[in-house]
Amino acid sequence: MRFSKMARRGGLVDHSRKRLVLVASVLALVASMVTLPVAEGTSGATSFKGSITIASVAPFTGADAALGPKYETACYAAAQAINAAGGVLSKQVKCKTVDTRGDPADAVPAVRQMYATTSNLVLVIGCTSDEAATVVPIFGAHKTVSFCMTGQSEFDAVHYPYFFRLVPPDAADSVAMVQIAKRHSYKKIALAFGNDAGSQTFVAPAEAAIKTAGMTVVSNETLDMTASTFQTEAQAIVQAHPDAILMEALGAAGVALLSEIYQLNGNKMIPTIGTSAMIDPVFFSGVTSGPIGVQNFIAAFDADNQTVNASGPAYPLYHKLVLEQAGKVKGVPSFAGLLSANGTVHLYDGINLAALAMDMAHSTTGSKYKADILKIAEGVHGAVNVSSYAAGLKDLKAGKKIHYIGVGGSYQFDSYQTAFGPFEDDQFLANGTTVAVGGTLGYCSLTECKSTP
Amino acid sequence: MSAILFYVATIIVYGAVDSMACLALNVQFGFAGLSNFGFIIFQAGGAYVAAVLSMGPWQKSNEGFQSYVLGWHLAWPLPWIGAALFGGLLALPFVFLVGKRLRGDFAAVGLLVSAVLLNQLVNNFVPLFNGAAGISIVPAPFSHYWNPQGLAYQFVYGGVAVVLTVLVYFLLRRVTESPYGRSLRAMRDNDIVADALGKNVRVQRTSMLILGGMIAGLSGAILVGFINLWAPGAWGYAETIVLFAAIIVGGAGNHKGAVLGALLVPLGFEEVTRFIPPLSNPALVPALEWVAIGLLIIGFLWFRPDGILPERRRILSGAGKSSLPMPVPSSGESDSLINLGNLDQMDFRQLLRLEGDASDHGIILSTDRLTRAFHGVTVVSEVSIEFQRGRLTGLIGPNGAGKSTTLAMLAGTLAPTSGKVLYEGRDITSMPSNERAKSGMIRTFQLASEFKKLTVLENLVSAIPRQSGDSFVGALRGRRFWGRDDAENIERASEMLEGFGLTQYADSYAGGLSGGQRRLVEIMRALLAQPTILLLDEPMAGVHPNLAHKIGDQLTRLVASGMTIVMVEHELAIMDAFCDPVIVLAEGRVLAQGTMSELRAMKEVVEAYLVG
Amino acid sequence: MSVFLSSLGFGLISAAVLAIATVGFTMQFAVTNVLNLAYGSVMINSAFVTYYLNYHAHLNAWVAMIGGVLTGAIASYLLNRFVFTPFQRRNLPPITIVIVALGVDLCGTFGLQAIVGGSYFSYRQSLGRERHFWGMYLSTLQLIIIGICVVVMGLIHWLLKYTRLGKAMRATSANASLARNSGIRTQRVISSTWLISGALCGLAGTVFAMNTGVFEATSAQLYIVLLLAAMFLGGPGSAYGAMLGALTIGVATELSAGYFNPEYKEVIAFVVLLGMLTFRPYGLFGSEKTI
Amino acid sequence: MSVELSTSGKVLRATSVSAGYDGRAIVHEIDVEATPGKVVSVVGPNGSGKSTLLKSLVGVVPVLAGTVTVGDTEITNLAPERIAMLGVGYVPQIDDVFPPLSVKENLEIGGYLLPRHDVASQIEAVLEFFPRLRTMMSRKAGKLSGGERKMLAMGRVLMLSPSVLVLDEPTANLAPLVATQLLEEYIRGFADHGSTVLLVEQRAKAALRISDWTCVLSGGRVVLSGAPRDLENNPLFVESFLGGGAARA
Repeated sequence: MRFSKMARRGGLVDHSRKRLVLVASVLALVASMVTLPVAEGTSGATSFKGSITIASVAPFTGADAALGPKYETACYAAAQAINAAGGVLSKQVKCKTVDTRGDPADAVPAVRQMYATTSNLVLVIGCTSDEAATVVPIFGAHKTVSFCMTGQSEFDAVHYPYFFRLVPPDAADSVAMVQIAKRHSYKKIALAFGNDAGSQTFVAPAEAAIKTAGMTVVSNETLDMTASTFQTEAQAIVQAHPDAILMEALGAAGVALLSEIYQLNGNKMIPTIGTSAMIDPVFFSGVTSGPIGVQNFIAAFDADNQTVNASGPAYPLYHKLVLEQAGKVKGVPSFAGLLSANGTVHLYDGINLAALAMDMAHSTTGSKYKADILKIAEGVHGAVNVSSYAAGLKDLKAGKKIHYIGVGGSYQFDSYQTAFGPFEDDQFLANGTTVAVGGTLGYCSLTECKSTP
Repeated sequence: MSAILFYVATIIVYGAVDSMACLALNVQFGFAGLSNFGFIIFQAGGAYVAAVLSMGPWQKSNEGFQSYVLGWHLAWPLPWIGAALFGGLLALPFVFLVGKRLRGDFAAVGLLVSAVLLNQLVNNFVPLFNGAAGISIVPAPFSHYWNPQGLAYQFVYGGVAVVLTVLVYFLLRRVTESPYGRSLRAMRDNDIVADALGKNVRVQRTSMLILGGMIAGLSGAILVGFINLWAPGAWGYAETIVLFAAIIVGGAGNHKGAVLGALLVPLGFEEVTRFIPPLSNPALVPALEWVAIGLLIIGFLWFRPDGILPERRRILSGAGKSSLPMPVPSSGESDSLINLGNLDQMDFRQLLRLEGDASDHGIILSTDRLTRAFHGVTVVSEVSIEFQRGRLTGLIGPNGAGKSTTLAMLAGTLAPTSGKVLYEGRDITSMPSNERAKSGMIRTFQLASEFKKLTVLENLVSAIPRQSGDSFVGALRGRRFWGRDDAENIERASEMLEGFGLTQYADSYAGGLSGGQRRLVEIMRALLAQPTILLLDEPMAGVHPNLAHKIGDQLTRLVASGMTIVMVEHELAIMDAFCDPVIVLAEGRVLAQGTMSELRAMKEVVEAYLVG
Repeated sequence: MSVFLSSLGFGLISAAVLAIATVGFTMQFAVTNVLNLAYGSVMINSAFVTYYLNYHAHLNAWVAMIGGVLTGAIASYLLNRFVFTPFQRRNLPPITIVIVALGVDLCGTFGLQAIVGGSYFSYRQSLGRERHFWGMYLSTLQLIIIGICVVVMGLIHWLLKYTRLGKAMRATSANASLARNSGIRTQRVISSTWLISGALCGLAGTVFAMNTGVFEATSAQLYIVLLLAAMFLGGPGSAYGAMLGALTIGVATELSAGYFNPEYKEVIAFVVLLGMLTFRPYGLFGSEKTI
Repeated sequence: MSVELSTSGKVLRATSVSAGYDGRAIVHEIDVEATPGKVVSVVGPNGSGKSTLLKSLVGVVPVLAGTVTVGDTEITNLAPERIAMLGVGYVPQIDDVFPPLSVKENLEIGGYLLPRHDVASQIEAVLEFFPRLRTMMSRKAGKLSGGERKMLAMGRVLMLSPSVLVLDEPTANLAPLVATQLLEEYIRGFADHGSTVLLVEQRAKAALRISDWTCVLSGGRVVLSGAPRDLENNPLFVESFLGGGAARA
């Protein structure tokens, strides 16, 4: 029996034909999948002369899957406003997502493929700490302007001409957290940061700032993001009796840690100060649907954030646009929760800046409009303040110079093209949105916070 | 257009890296039978070393924002060579898992766990590897002279990667298509028997672990030089499963299959799914991709376990690659009709390179109070026997007399509890079985022991000792070095096959033969190992009496040619004609010794057999 | 001392979850000789069913748990019936079955992720008041889990020692052929074993998720390593060995976390596993395969 | 001796049975009949196929041709557990007990098919037959001596009061005295109480002493059969074991 089977396999003609069919069918499958129509964006009512694409290159899956949708929302919101105003140079703005899975090695072919399949790519947003190191050089080589959401310190030190950053380096973020702790007169501080690429960079600057501020670190826990429970870490923190915990742990780990601390502390939250990345609807819904509950959580949780100019002129439109994206973007439990998320706020501003710069430069080519981003963001002499794409476009068409004041205020770039404004102390409300408390924290540098930049 | 070319260049580099990895894993898994579930560690380790060797000293470069060791700023290709060397070095600690006779799945679990363990250590141990953030701004090779983001550079890089992959392909082919590769496959099919034929299984496994590790390290170096970043997140243990899936799909034991698998699974799958627009939830497509890989593994193992391109049957006989229909094996019944061809005309002394004086009947092998106990039960008790050169000594006794145990201790496949084995007066008690085999003591096994996925001819050739191509170095020196020798060996094996009348099965897989034929293959194989002493464990078991007698006649001729044979046998009817002397064991002790007819007259022997 | 006691407390709860899981895993190995590396995926699917019944079908948590347990039992039964048994009939080497199990694990884990998404889920119910026992901190829920563990271990002991089925399971594990000659329908016994061990798997997944409070589709992917460590420590196939192994591994990991560094707490489990594989692959207690 | 053990035996009949693995016959066209109250033994040299023959009768090795019946029921190629249910008790040569289980548990497994409430009384009956086991009820079977272990193995089979006992070399690896006792006292005893006993025995002479009928197997075929007294004096008998003369198969 066994032998006759083998004998059949030995029949050369029959065999190779079978193999050929197998190879061919696999290849056909591959080919059919490649030619699947790629769905993109939405079509507006206005008639456009072609379209341009903005890509969100970010993790949509994996541990940091919550990040991608924040940026995608910003893109859809900005594109909606831009298209309503007639588009950029009469071209319709479309949004595209590129999932890097949070893996720097996976990100390279993903980005290469994005270039190969996107003929009119004008701007990239996203590029978090997970993948920035591998993709930013590629954006540079393609002369694609990118607004990246990475606080990685390597970008404080290496110059990439097409790289823009509207978020602070992690170090400044840390200093702002310490500033919040100082305001509350906390003395004993516990640190709890994930062991992932994005979170560990907070630790050293936070320790330095805590020392400068005359506080002490009573516990410093690094959280293995693949672990399922953090009881020992939680216990170490509780036993150190800190006045406050400084933390960043995205995904399930942060929720698990806070729940366990809560429980080990006799069902009481220890005041916790998160980074700006913790202002995230996924985190909020995760932690509040656990044992801590909404009220206990919001009473004891602060996060530093860059000032969102909620009373400013850009905010109402932004507010309306973000909420209107509900249903279009998947993976966001609450769009209201995104209103103050810096990934959404600043990328919305970044897209507006870039779009206005394209109008100003009459070009969608990165090398041509790149310089105008700085002019519009920082404002030149005699420029009029605008706070929406429509207004800016109108003024540009009228031949005026413009200065964009966005949801995040006015942006001043440093020599590495990083711009960040003053910080504030945000607290969650029961509905998952945040509100700033106690006025501005000032402009935080890598060492301290001051009232002026 | 250039964007597409950039994409193509990327695909080429990734394809080369994946192919290289699959080729290396396939040599371990498909050829040597090593289930290296920790394969990814080697790739990651090589990549790290390549990264840090090419980077400048710590502190000065990169403003010290990342920590690492060995910033030696070496020029290409030194970091890549370092990566390969490190990949090989990393294999050494794992030898303990694959060297022992640990259950295959247990060893695999050990390697899998090692991969998880190392990943966790690396993720958390910042000083050495910069933790989960990994190392970025790794210099691309030649970045000082050439813009690494230029299209030309990218294609040259891809070209270098492909060239190296091709080199690896030919290197591995050179290894596997040599006599050494035959030994590897023999070990894969049955390591205990390979060991008994004189193959040093531990060394072979270690070599393949190291070779695979080096190639894995190199492939990691190519990747890290291309993406200029090393992060532990890219080397999760699941990546190893993807590589296994690739090999199972492509075809284990086939280099082309490994490359095809690499192009279809890790590369093809990921690239194709990228084109699928995100559906309802963003995790859906990547999740389904994993599900598909799982289904591929299960589906192929069920429906097409040999993969798309199955392992090639190696035709060694002169028949060439003509589509000679494979002969249908005879059933057990027709074993009686097997004709031992023209064996009687064969000159064993010449064919088997027998040396020494055939009339010398001195003591060649002896035991001194040999004892073996299993779990406290003594099976062989203080057995002291002597075997004469140039004699066929029979070892008989009722069930449970300890015959096979004694034979196994003579061959070294089983260690005695106490006592000594002396070979030409030398104490060889602690000599491992493969070395005993090399010094001329060859045993056969009671149970079927053919290398199933080697052809009959390969089974025979694999046993021939001192083949110039049957070492790693010999294999590397190429066919020019070992070809003539191998052709001679094949010739000899074919002659033997002809003698036994089995030429028509030369290119059949040994696993498909009938019981009697397999017995013959085993005896032929043992003979080709050029034994000074041949230890036969029930060679006639399950063999038709007619055939048994034909075999017995040849054994007598062998002995007459100067070979020493020890034969455990229960079929006493045939002992008269062939064995002299016969030693009777009973209940673990020597009962009597003499010719069969003498023994039959002994009351105690009859009693032992017909105990009452 | 306080570190010791608090770590011991955490160790006990880890051990409780681990024991339930390992006993099920080892029973599968005992009767079918399969290292079912897909175990973690069945655990997490069961946990999700419990969660779903509790949160979306609004069933009482304990009723929902029964749903999780049933899921584990049925999924494991089907897995054995339609995957492992057919493959085993082909007389494949054990490594092939392990590779198949890894394939199944991918399907199970990521199949769940495809359905529920990549996000995580938290249990809303309060873990209850924190209680303090001689320096150990355990919540009401954790006490309940430890209680469940003790009861389950007692039931397993009762099953194996005092019931017909349990003895048949042990007999089948020790010598399946002789068991058949004694009139035992071993296929039924094997099926029952997969149902029971699957139920344990489902229970383990549920209490694992409840204890963590937060879980996602991939949460249990690496848990299998702890399971393997506990199993090999006690001797593969031995239920009592699994209990002891789970207790040792659970307490040892948490103690090493308390005294050394929590990031590396599982390292001790890995090292134990590698050590066992190298020196005593059949466990600390001899070589006889036994439930 | 307890009543429960001495059941009325049934006839076990193998007609022209060929059996073996992978479709290859190891034993050829064997005819054996064992009848109640008699001991029928199968003897022969090592490797003659004795064990394979027994295994094929109890469903462990496939029967390739021929039929096997117990009483009026054909049991050819039935599953081993079905054959056990039909009253055939089989004691293999090795692996004859469940080592990790206690003696008591081994006996309970032996009585797996009994109604629950009969198990205890049946164990009592078996213990009356093998009183030595009584003192070691909680000991693990793996820790017993060879003779004790064999008694347990047979006790386990007796739990079901089998109408046919199939014993594969019960005396292998036993001390001679124990072996003799086992054969003459117990195995002969089973038959004397009405059971059908089919015995494969290495100790040919001892087997002849207790048998009513004996077959000699060599090379997978029956080469001699008859009443023990006739066989003992037949020169072919010794030859079939030790070869020589005309006894070639």
